Amino acid sequence: MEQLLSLAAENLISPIILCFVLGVAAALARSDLSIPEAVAKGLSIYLLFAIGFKGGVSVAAHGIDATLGLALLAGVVLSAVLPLIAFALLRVMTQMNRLDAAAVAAHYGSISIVTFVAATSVLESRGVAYEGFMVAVAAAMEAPAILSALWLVAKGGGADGNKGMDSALLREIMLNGSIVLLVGSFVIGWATGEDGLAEISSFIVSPFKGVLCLFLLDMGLVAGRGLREGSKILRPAVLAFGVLMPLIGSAIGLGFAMALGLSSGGIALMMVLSASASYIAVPAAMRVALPEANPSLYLTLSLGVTFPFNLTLGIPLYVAVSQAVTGG
Amino acid sequence: MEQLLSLAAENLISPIILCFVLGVAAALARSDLSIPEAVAKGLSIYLLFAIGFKGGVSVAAHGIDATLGLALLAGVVLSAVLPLIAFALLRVMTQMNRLDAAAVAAHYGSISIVTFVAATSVLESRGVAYEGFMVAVAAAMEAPAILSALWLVAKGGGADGNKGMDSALLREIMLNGSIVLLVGSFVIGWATGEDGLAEISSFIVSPFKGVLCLFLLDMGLVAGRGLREGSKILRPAVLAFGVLMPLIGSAIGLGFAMALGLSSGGIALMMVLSASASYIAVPAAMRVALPEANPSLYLTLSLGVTFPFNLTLGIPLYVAVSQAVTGG
Amino acid sequence: MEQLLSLAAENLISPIILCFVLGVAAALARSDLSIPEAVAKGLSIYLLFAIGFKGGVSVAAHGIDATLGLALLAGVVLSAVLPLIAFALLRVMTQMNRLDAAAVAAHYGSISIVTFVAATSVLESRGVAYEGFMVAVAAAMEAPAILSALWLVAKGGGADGNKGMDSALLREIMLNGSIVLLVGSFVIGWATGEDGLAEISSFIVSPFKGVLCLFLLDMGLVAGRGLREGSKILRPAVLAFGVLMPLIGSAIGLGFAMALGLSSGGIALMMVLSASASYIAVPAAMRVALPEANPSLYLTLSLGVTFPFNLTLGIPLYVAVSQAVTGG
Amino acid sequence: MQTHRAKRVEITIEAVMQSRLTDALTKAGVTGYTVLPVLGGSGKSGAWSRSGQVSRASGMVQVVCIIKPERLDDLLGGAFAVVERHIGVVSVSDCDVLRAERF
Amino acid sequence: MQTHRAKRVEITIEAVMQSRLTDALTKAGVTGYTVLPVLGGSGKSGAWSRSGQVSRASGMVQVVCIIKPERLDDLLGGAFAVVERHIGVVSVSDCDVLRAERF
Amino acid sequence: MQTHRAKRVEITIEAVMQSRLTDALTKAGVTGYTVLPVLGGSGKSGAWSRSGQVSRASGMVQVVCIIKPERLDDLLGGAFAVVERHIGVVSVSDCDVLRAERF
Ligand SMILES: Nc1ncnc2c1ncn2[C@@H]1O[C@H](COP(=O)(O)O)[C@@H](O)[C@H]1O
Ligand SMILES: Nc1ncnc2c1ncn2[C@@H]1O[C@H](COP(=O)(O)O)[C@@H](O)[C@H]1O
Ligand SMILES: Nc1ncnc2c1ncn2[C@@H]1O[C@H](COP(=O)(O)O)[C@@H](O)[C@H]1O
Ligand code: NA
Ligand code: NA
Ligand code: NA
Repeated sequence: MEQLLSLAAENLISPIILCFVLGVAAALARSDLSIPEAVAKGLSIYLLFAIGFKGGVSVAAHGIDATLGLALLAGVVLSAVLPLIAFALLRVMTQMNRLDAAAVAAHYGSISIVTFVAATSVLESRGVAYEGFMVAVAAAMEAPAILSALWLVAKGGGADGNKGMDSALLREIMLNGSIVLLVGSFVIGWATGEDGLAEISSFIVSPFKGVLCLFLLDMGLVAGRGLREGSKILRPAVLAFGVLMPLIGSAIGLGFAMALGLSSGGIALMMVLSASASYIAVPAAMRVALPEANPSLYLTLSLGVTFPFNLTLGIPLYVAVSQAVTGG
Repeated sequence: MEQLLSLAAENLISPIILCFVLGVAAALARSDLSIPEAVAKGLSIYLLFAIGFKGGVSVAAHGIDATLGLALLAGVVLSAVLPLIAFALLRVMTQMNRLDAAAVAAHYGSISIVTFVAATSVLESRGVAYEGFMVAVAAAMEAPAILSALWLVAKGGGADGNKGMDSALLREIMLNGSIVLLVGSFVIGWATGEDGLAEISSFIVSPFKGVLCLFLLDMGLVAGRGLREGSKILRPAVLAFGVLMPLIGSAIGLGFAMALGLSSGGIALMMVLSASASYIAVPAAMRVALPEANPSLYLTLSLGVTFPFNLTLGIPLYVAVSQAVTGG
Repeated sequence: MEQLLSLAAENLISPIILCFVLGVAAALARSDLSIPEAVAKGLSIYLLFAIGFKGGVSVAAHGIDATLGLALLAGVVLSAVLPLIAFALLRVMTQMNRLDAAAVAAHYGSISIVTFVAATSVLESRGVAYEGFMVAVAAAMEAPAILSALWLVAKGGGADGNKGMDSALLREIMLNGSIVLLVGSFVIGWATGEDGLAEISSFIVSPFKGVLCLFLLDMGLVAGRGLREGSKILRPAVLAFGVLMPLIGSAIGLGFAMALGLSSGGIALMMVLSASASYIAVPAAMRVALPEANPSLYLTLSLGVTFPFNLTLGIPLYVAVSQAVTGG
Repeated sequence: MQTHRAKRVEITIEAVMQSRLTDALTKAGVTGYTVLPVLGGSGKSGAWSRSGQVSRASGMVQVVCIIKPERLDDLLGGAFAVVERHIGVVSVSDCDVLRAERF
Repeated sequence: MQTHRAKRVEITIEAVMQSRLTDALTKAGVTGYTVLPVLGGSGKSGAWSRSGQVSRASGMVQVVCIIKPERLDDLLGGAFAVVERHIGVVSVSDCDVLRAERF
Repeated sequence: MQTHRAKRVEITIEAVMQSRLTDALTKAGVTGYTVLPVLGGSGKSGAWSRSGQVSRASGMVQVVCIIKPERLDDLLGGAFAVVERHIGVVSVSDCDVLRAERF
């Protein structure tokens, strides 16, 4: 426990977290500090490219075994199942209607790649190794949750004419930019291996953490603006869900990861993926498929509550647990 | 004198200055070379973040003493007083009306952070140390000048209905993006110290000068475009003000800095801050508070005359003087 | 031959090429992956600045001799003459009308700076030296081709009222942003030399290849989108031209380069410049001067056919030939 | 100059729906449209701004379409089917165009 | 399709005044507006362009607001109080909208 | 509020022609215009989008110009000379403006 607290404290005064806090504070204080949309997208492209590439190189270095396939499968199952749990929880804990509950649930089955990136950087600074293929697991977990959520809505029936999934949407989800970039750069890293990394490591490795700082500053600004607009929506029960669900998700992720026999770092990352909530791909899919669901509900919960929780308390907790269970 | 000239010459053929010259030349020749607005903003966010962070780390390393508080106070006083001098000078030297003179004066009380950054990079390449908290002084000097200028206008009375300062404007000025980012990253650097710097130094330290080059290219382009449009406004007396005022400002800054007992580098930076004129925060505030004042007047003077003067001749002069007075 | 194949294979699995392939694939699959316009422009500004600067520094280091002047002249002649050959070839091989043929021809006389950059990075990773002034030759080859093409159109006469060249257009072409930035940073690199490079090398040297990767990802996306829209235009004869012309161009470039007595690396780059087709400056000039020419024809050919050909097969071929002829 | 009566239809719609809308317009016989970026806005569903956003979820575009008056009903029918369940605004005004053969 | 008469108000105003304008519109009872970015322009106070600019001082936005005709005077009153001392252009045109209940 | 009749001219034109168009407008006596960015579009010459583009070749802008009705013909004449051989759309609509002395 003491170790956990010191880890949390150490985590809290890292530049990464403080940049997020700065962004939230600036937005809440209504400062006009803002990062242009194009720059924010550029930073996110950089992060996806770098994390995918490094994951691929690591797989090239350590070889591939049966665990990779099983871990991908586990990711797909987690992503598909977690929304069902989230949905049930929302319906029990809050008075949310089916549609909003399904939309929120989709976010919690899917993943937040920045949370994943922040977790890898904590692991690296603590010298904990992890499976390079976890970035592929992250990609595999992006989409299935959306299908689960749409199934929940369809099952609920409804003369309200939700058309839900069509083939155009399915293609959009599967080929969404962040999945393609993550998987693509993973494959490139895998194909070019350590030689490829050596060529571009002073671009994708050395400045990585600094770029992450600026990106978190931006996310803080966006989250803060969302909280300012959407805080009225966050009734206590909804807020509680935003903290409880990542804990439940991470516990389930822990079970899967231990069953797979992942390393201590891999377990921590599987917990992080299960605990994190999407804020890029899923919101866009929800606007198309479930336009009547309230976007400020799921955006505020995911980006304004669960993301900061994971970033500050969740990650050190998941790392501590993963080390405890592996006797690390 | 000889040393000063050689310092100036050396300064002039640095990539930083030549990039600015390239930008001005391209704009005057009506080349379509341009840097997208989002990229220019991205570069400025990077520079503010890096310079703030490094300042904070330096304070964390060297500890904090009474000088910090006094230097901040000196900065506020300088920022508030310099506009009064600038205003008087403008009214005497040029036929500028009260409104325009007050608007111009506000710019000269406030500071140009890029001039500051360029000066720190000259100091660093000459191995001259300076107080890390000078970046906080820079932040403290951004806003007071605006209040002085609005007071000058209000005092001048006028049935022309200048509403001047209101609470929304005051919040905008104090929480303007560049102040928040500078102070925020300063605090983050202070809190995380050398450890924090080690994590992100290959992002904020190594590429710093190169980024500064591109930013100065952009400033050259904007300044050149401004000169093309606004050069008719620059009557000789106005032009003379743009060169004389930084000399006066730096002399007053020198006095304050010596009274505070700053190091040679700190003296140079206080002179630079006093000599430099704002071109980001103050112009925006003037458009809100004094919309009838002529923007091409203050933008052309600040960015087209005083900034290049400081960049090329001013900085080496201030550094030489600061070394002479400290016997360095 | 074997060596050539292995060079090509090695070339093909580099991160640079694979990023281009990823972009093309993503666009063909209609993924929504995209790089914001401002970011793409920012990347291209970085690449032009870095390659120009490094070229200038290399000239400063190795001194300047008569070859520089002759090489520039050779570049201008090549750029002016290649369109005539391309035009004749297009009229013979395809049924393209005069206007379209002239517009396409202009692209093949001019150059693609990214192809040049990719070639220098292949040379560097193989440890082959080249003349730093080749970047100035690249700049010199951008514009003359446009004049040749407009002359071809004017000569063809035509009551269709092509106004062709006017003085505004001439200024736009000569002072186009990429020429100004390339030449400007070349001069800055020359003036500041190794000292200047030392100051900013961790910005323009170390991360260079990684930035090139992202830029090629973007070019792949744009090329893929163009192929999707424009593939119907690519009749077999047109497609064949897109592969044949770079081979012819490179052979002529080889002749000029050997006559000049360039080094093995310099020969390879002269071949690359002659083989490559413009996709930034010339298309814009054609929209102004020959608006009736079909843009998807020349854009698809240049970016969708010739660029990938040079990137994957052309560059290793030209490098192999240049080494063979110099006995390297 | 000779001008011709036409209709200018301006549709402000969520960015995620852009391709669905333009596909529907094309099916409704529209021969051209122009897409403008939107910085931010406000409506029943609250205020929003694109600054710093990475996701396309909160963001809109404005599709402007100039058509012959007789095609208006087809266009509005096609557009309405897409915007019906979504937030957004459709407005129509009269205009005159040069080069009417283009529409 | 059933459409309804409305007014389209287009206000081109300095970026620094955007929030003051939209606050005034909201106070004047406007239920929605859309903000478009502006690249550059020219007028009595000269030509300007956003390219390469960092400061918000020289830059404008276009606020488009569609309202019921009867609300026009309130809107113009509110807008005028903000733009009065500033550069910028206010124009009003007639339009027809789908889904009138939204305005 | 007191408003005055005016014409709103909207010209969608290739980005490479922007300065030629605005020069022509200025020569035709226009005292002001506003340039809006365009994200993409579609027409006879196919669909295009600015995303990821570096070259100015494929990209358009929208120039909006509000003028006194009596100046319309001069403006259209000047604009037409520029757009004639180029792709693009010119539309004119009626509007009312505040502060007519500005136009
Ligand atoms: N009256 C209006 N005038 C102009 N734009 C509007 C109006 N109402 C809504 N919008 C735009 O449409 C978006 C969605 O509106 P709403 O469906 O009311 O939430 C807003 O964010 C605005 O960008
Ligand atoms: N007649 C006009 N038509 C369209 N936009 C205009 C017009 N006049 C001014 N503007 C816009 O308003 C800004 C300020 O105009 P002004 O107040 O005349 O300097 C210009 O830079 C243009 O963006
Ligand atoms: N009917 C239209 N309505 C609105 N914009 C159009 C229309 N037709 C063409 N455009 C715009 O003008 C560009 C060129 O059109 P075109 O000359 O038909 O290829 C298109 O890409 C659109 O941006
Ligand atoms: Na999850
Ligand atoms: Na000052
Ligand atoms: Na060529």
